[in-house]
Amino acid sequence: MIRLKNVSKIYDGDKPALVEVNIAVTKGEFVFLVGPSGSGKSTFIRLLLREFLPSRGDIFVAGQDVIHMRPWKVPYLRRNIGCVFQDFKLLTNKTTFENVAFALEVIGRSRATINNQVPEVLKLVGLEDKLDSYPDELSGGEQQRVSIARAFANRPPILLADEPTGNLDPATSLGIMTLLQRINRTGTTVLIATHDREIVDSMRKRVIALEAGKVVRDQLKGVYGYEN
Amino acid sequence: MIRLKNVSKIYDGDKPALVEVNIAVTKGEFVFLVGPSGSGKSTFIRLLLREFLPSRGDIFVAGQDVIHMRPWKVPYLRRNIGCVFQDFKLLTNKTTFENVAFALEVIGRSRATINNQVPEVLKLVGLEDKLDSYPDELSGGEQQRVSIARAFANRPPILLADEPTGNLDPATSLGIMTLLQRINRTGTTVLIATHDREIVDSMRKRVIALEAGKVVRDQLKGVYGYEN
Amino acid sequence: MKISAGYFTREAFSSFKKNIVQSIAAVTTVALCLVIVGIILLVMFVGGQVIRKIEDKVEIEIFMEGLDGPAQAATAGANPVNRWNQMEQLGNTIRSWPEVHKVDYISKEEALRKFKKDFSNSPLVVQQIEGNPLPASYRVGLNNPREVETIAKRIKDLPYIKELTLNPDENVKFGQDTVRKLFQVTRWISLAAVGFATLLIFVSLVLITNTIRLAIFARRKEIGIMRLVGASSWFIRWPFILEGMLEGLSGAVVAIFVLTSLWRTFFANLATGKVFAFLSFNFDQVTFVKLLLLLALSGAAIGAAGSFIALRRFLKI
Amino acid sequence: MKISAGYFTREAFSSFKKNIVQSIAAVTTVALCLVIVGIILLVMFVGGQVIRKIEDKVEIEIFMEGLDGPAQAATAGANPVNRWNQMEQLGNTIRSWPEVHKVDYISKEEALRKFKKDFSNSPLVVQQIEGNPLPASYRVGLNNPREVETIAKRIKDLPYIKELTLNPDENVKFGQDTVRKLFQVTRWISLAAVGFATLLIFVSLVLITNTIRLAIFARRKEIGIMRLVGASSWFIRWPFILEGMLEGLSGAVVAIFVLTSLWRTFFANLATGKVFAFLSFNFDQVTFVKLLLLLALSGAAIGAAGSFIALRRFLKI
Ligand SMILES: Nc1ncnc2c1ncn2[C@@H]1O[C@H](COP(=O)(O)OP(=O)(O)OP(=O)(O)O)[C@@H](O)[C@H]1O
Ligand SMILES: Nc1ncnc2c1ncn2[C@@H]1O[C@H](COP(=O)(O)OP(=O)(O)OP(=O)(O)O)[C@@H](O)[C@H]1O
Ligand SMILES: [Mg+2]
Ligand SMILES: [Mg+2]
Repeated sequence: MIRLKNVSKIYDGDKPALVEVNIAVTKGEFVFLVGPSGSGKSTFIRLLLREFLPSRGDIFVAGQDVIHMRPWKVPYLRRNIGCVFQDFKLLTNKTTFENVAFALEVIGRSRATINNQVPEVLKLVGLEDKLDSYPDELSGGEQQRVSIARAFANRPPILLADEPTGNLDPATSLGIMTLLQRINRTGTTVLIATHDREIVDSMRKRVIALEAGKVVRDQLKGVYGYEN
Repeated sequence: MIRLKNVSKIYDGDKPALVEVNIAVTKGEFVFLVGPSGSGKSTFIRLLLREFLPSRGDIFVAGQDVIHMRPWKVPYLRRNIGCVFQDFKLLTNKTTFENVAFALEVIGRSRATINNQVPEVLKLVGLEDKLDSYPDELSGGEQQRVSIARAFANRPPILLADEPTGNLDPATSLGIMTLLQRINRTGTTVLIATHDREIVDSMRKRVIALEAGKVVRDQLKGVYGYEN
Repeated sequence: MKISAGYFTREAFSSFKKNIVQSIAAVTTVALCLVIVGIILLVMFVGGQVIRKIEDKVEIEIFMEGLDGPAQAATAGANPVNRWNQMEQLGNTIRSWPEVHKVDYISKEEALRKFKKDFSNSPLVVQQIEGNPLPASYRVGLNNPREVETIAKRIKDLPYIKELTLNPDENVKFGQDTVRKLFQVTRWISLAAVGFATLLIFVSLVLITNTIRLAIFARRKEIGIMRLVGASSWFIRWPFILEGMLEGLSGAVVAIFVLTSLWRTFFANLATGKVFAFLSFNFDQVTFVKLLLLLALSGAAIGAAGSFIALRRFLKI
Repeated sequence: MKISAGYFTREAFSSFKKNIVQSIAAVTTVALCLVIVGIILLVMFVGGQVIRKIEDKVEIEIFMEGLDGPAQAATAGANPVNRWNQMEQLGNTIRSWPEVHKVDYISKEEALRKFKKDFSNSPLVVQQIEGNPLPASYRVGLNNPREVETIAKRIKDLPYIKELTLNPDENVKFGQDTVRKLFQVTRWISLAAVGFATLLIFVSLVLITNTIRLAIFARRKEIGIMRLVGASSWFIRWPFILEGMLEGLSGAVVAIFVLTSLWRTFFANLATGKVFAFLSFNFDQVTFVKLLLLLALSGAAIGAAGSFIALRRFLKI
C-alpha cells in the first residue's frame, strides 16, 4: 500500500530531514511512527501526500508512482488518503460541518449523503454539538477532532495521522485511538505519527522509529521505547 | 499575582466555557491546569491575557484590575505575562530569531541586548541551529519551542503555557518542564494547562482541574487524576 | 464526476459573504473603474458629436459671376438662358453625388443683404455700392467633411464650371487653411481622447485584477488546504471564478446606477439646456443602454478573468 | 521608552520585501492612479492655456468715422486737428487702464487692404469702392477677457466718444452674443474638467486605501499576535505607516517616471509642434517639477494615511 525506496529529503538547508528511508506498509496494517521532535515524521507523511517531492528515491502509494505522477492526477491520489495534519489545516471560513462535508464534496457525494454522513462522523469524535462552530470558536482539542473526522469521512483506504492526540486529554485520546483501530479493522491502512508513549506502549502495534531522519527501528508489536 | 472572583465566560453560544471560577495564585507558585478537551483551560488563560473580557466576575493580574483597565494600558499588562499559546501564534513573516526578538523589541531592549539574549534563550529550548528558519520551515515541536522561548525571553513575572508539550516527545517535554521549573524557582509564577499525565503526576505541583467550565478540584501536590 | 453547479454557486455566494471585506473592496474597485471608464466613453461620444457638428460647418462655396435667375441673366450677355440652365445643371449634378449632403443656392439678393448687414458699421461703404455687384453662389455641404478637398477638386473639373465661375481656382472655395487646421486639431483631440480612454481601460483592468489578486492571495492557505484534501483544480476554481463574476457584476450594477444618475442630471440636460443648445447633439437611449450592458458584461468578465488569473499560481501542484 | 526609529525603518523595509505581493499591488495602484491624475492635471493646465488663448482673441473694436491721421482729418470737416487730438487722447486713456492689455490702431488704409482681400471673390464690389469709405478703428485687448462688457460700457461713457464714433452703441463692438456663448462654453468645459479631476482624485484615494486596506487585512492575524505579545498601538503602527509611505513613494516615483516620459514625447512637442503651434502655449519646467513634487508628496501621504486608517479596526483592544 505504501512503499518508500531509498527516500531522502533535504530541505533548502543542509541537514537532511529524511535519509535513505526504506519502508513498506501493506494493506490493512496499523503503524506507529515515533521519533523525537524534528526527526522527520511530518516530512514522511507529507511525502506520502505528495505535498512535495523527495530529493531522492521512489515512493509508491495505493499502487501509484507518486513521483512520476501527472500533476492533474494528484487530487485523485489524495482522495485515497485521509490525513490528520499536525496543525489541523481546517478551512477557517467553514464551520465544523462544512469542513468535514468538504472532503465529501470533493469526491462528488450528493447533498443528501453529506447531510446524512457528516453528523454521524462528527458524533464519532464527540463533536455533535459543535456542527455550526467555526474553527476559531473551537478549543484546540475540538479542532483536532474536526481534522480527524474530516480525514476518515470519505472512508479512504489509507489514513495518515500526524500527532492526532497532541491536544487531547488521555481519555479522549484513547477514544480516538479505539476509533482508529476500528477503522483499521475494516481494512484501512493506518499510519500514525505520535509522541504519546502511553498509547503506543499499550496498543502494541508495528512501530517505526526515526531519529534525525534515519529509520533506527522497525518493530512489530513494538513500544515507544525512548528512555527519558 | 493572579486572582479570579466569580468569573464566568459565555461565548456567543449558550453553553458557558467557564462557570463561577474562583482562583488565587500567589507569586512564585507553579500550577497545572488540567481538564478534558473543551473544559475551558484556554479560555482561562486568554482571560488572564485580556484577549477578551469575562461575561461576569473580576480578574486581577500582577496587581492590576484586568477588567476596568484602560485599553492603552493592556500592552503593559501583557508585557508582564509570557504566554505559550496552544496554536503557537508565531509571526509567519519572521524567523525564529526575529520572533523571539520581537518580545524584547516590544519592551524597548537595545539591539545589543537582543543579539546577545535571543540565541541564549533559543539554546535553552534546543533550537540553536534554527535561528534563521521561518515558522513554516520548522517541525511542529520546533514551532512550539519557539513559542516557549518567546514567552520567557523577557523574563516576565508571570508565565502562562497552554499545552506547551503537546507536540513534543517525552524527552523534550521533560526538558522543557525542567526549564519551566527552573524559571519558577527564580520567582516567576507559572501556570500550565496540560494533558500530559506523565508530567503532572511526576512533578507533584498544585493542580487545578476544570470540567465543563467548573473548578472541580484544586489540590496542592496533586496528580493529573482523570481515570481512563 | 457528479459535481453540481449548485454547489459552486452556493460556495461562491457564501464566500462572497464570508470574505465581505475583500468582496467590498473588489466591488468598489470595479464600480469606480467602470464609472470613470463610462464617463470617458460618454464624454467621448458627446464630444464626437460636437466635433462632427463643428466639422459639418465646413462647406464648399462656388461663386458664379453675375447670374441670378433667368430674368437678370439676360443682362450678363452671352446666352443667358443657356448659362442659367448650366447653373441649374451644375447644382443638380453636385446634389446627385452620394458624398454630398446638401447644396444651397445663395442668390445675388441674399448675398447683398448679408453684405449690408456685415457692413452696418461702415455706412459709407454701403452707400457706395450701386446695384448688386455680388455674385450668386452655391454652398455645398458634405456627408464627410474630410472629403472636402477631393470634392472641391471634382467640382473644379466639372463641365461649364469655367463659364460659370470664370476662374474656378479662385471661385470654388472651402477655406482651405482653416479647414486643414480644424481637421488637424479635431483629429488630434480624438486621438488624445482615444488614447486616454485606452489608458484608463488598461489601468482599470490592472487595478481590478490587482484587487482580486490580493483577495485571493490572502486566501492562499485556504486554497492549499483544499488541494491537500484532494480537490481538483477546477473544483477549487469554479467558486472563485463565480465569486469574481459576482463581484464584477455587483460593481457594474453600482457603476450603472451611478452613470444613470449622472446621465439624468447632467448629460441629458446638455441636449435640451441652453449652453449647448446650438450644438443640439442627440444621444439616443439605445446607445446608452448598450453602453450599460457592455459595462455589466465587462464587469462580470473582468471579475471572472481576474480570479482565474490570480488563481493560477496557487493551483500549481 | 527607548524605541528607536531605526527599528521601525528596518521593520518597514523588511516587511515591504517580505510581503512583496501586497507591496507590488500597492505600488502599482499608487503609480497608475497618480499617472492618471497627473495626466488630467497636465491636460487641464494645457487646456486652460488654450482656453485663455481663445478667450484672449476677444477684443473691443471702436470704429471712428472718417478719421485717419492729421492729413486726411482735414477733409472730414469741423476741427480736424482737434478731433485727431481727441482720438489720440482716447487711445491713450484706454491704454492707461490697468484692465487693458493693448490698444491697436487700425488705420483707414489697413481697413481697406483687409476689405479688398476679403472680397477678392467679388471683383465687382471692389471695383465699385471709390476712395476709402472704411473707418479707422481701435482694437482693445483685455487682460481678463471676461471683463469685456464692463470695459465696453466704460469706453462708451468716455468724453469725445460721441464725436469720434457718432453712435457709440453701434460703433463700440465686441461681438456680444458670440462672446457670451464662448464664455459659457469655456466655463462649462472648465467646470466639467475640474469635476472630472476631482472625481478621479477621489477615486484614486479610495482605490489606494482599498489596496492598502486589503494588504493590511490579510495581515490581521500578525497584528493580533503582536498585540498579544504586548506591543503598543504605536509600536505596531509605525512600521505599517512607514511601509505605506514607502509604497506610496515608490508608486509616485514610478508615476513621475512615466509622466516625465509622456511629457517628453508628447506634451513638450505640442508647444513646438505644428498642430498647436498657432496656440503657442508655454509650459514652464518649474510648473512641471512642482507637479511632480506634489505627486511624490501625495503618494507618501496617501500611503501613510491609508495604512493608518486601515489599521484602526485591528488595533482596538
Ligand atoms: N519547509 C521546510 N524547510 C526547511 N526545513 C524544514 C521544513 N520543514 C521541516 N524542516 C526541518 O526538517 C526537520 C524535520 O521536520 P519534521 O516536521 O518532519 O519533524 P517532525 O518529526 O514532524 O517533528 P515534530 O515531532 O516536532 O513535529 C526539522 O529539523 C525541520 O526543521
Ligand atoms: N471563540 C469562541 N466562540 C465560541 N465558543 C468558544 C470559543 N472559544 C472556545 N469556545 C468553546 O468554549 C469551550 C472551552 O474552550 P477552551 O478552548 O477553553 O477549551 P480547552 O479546555 O482549552 O480545550 P482543549 O484542551 O481542547 O484545548 C469549548 O467548548 C469551545 O468550543
Ligand atoms: Mg511533525
Ligand atoms: Mg485549549
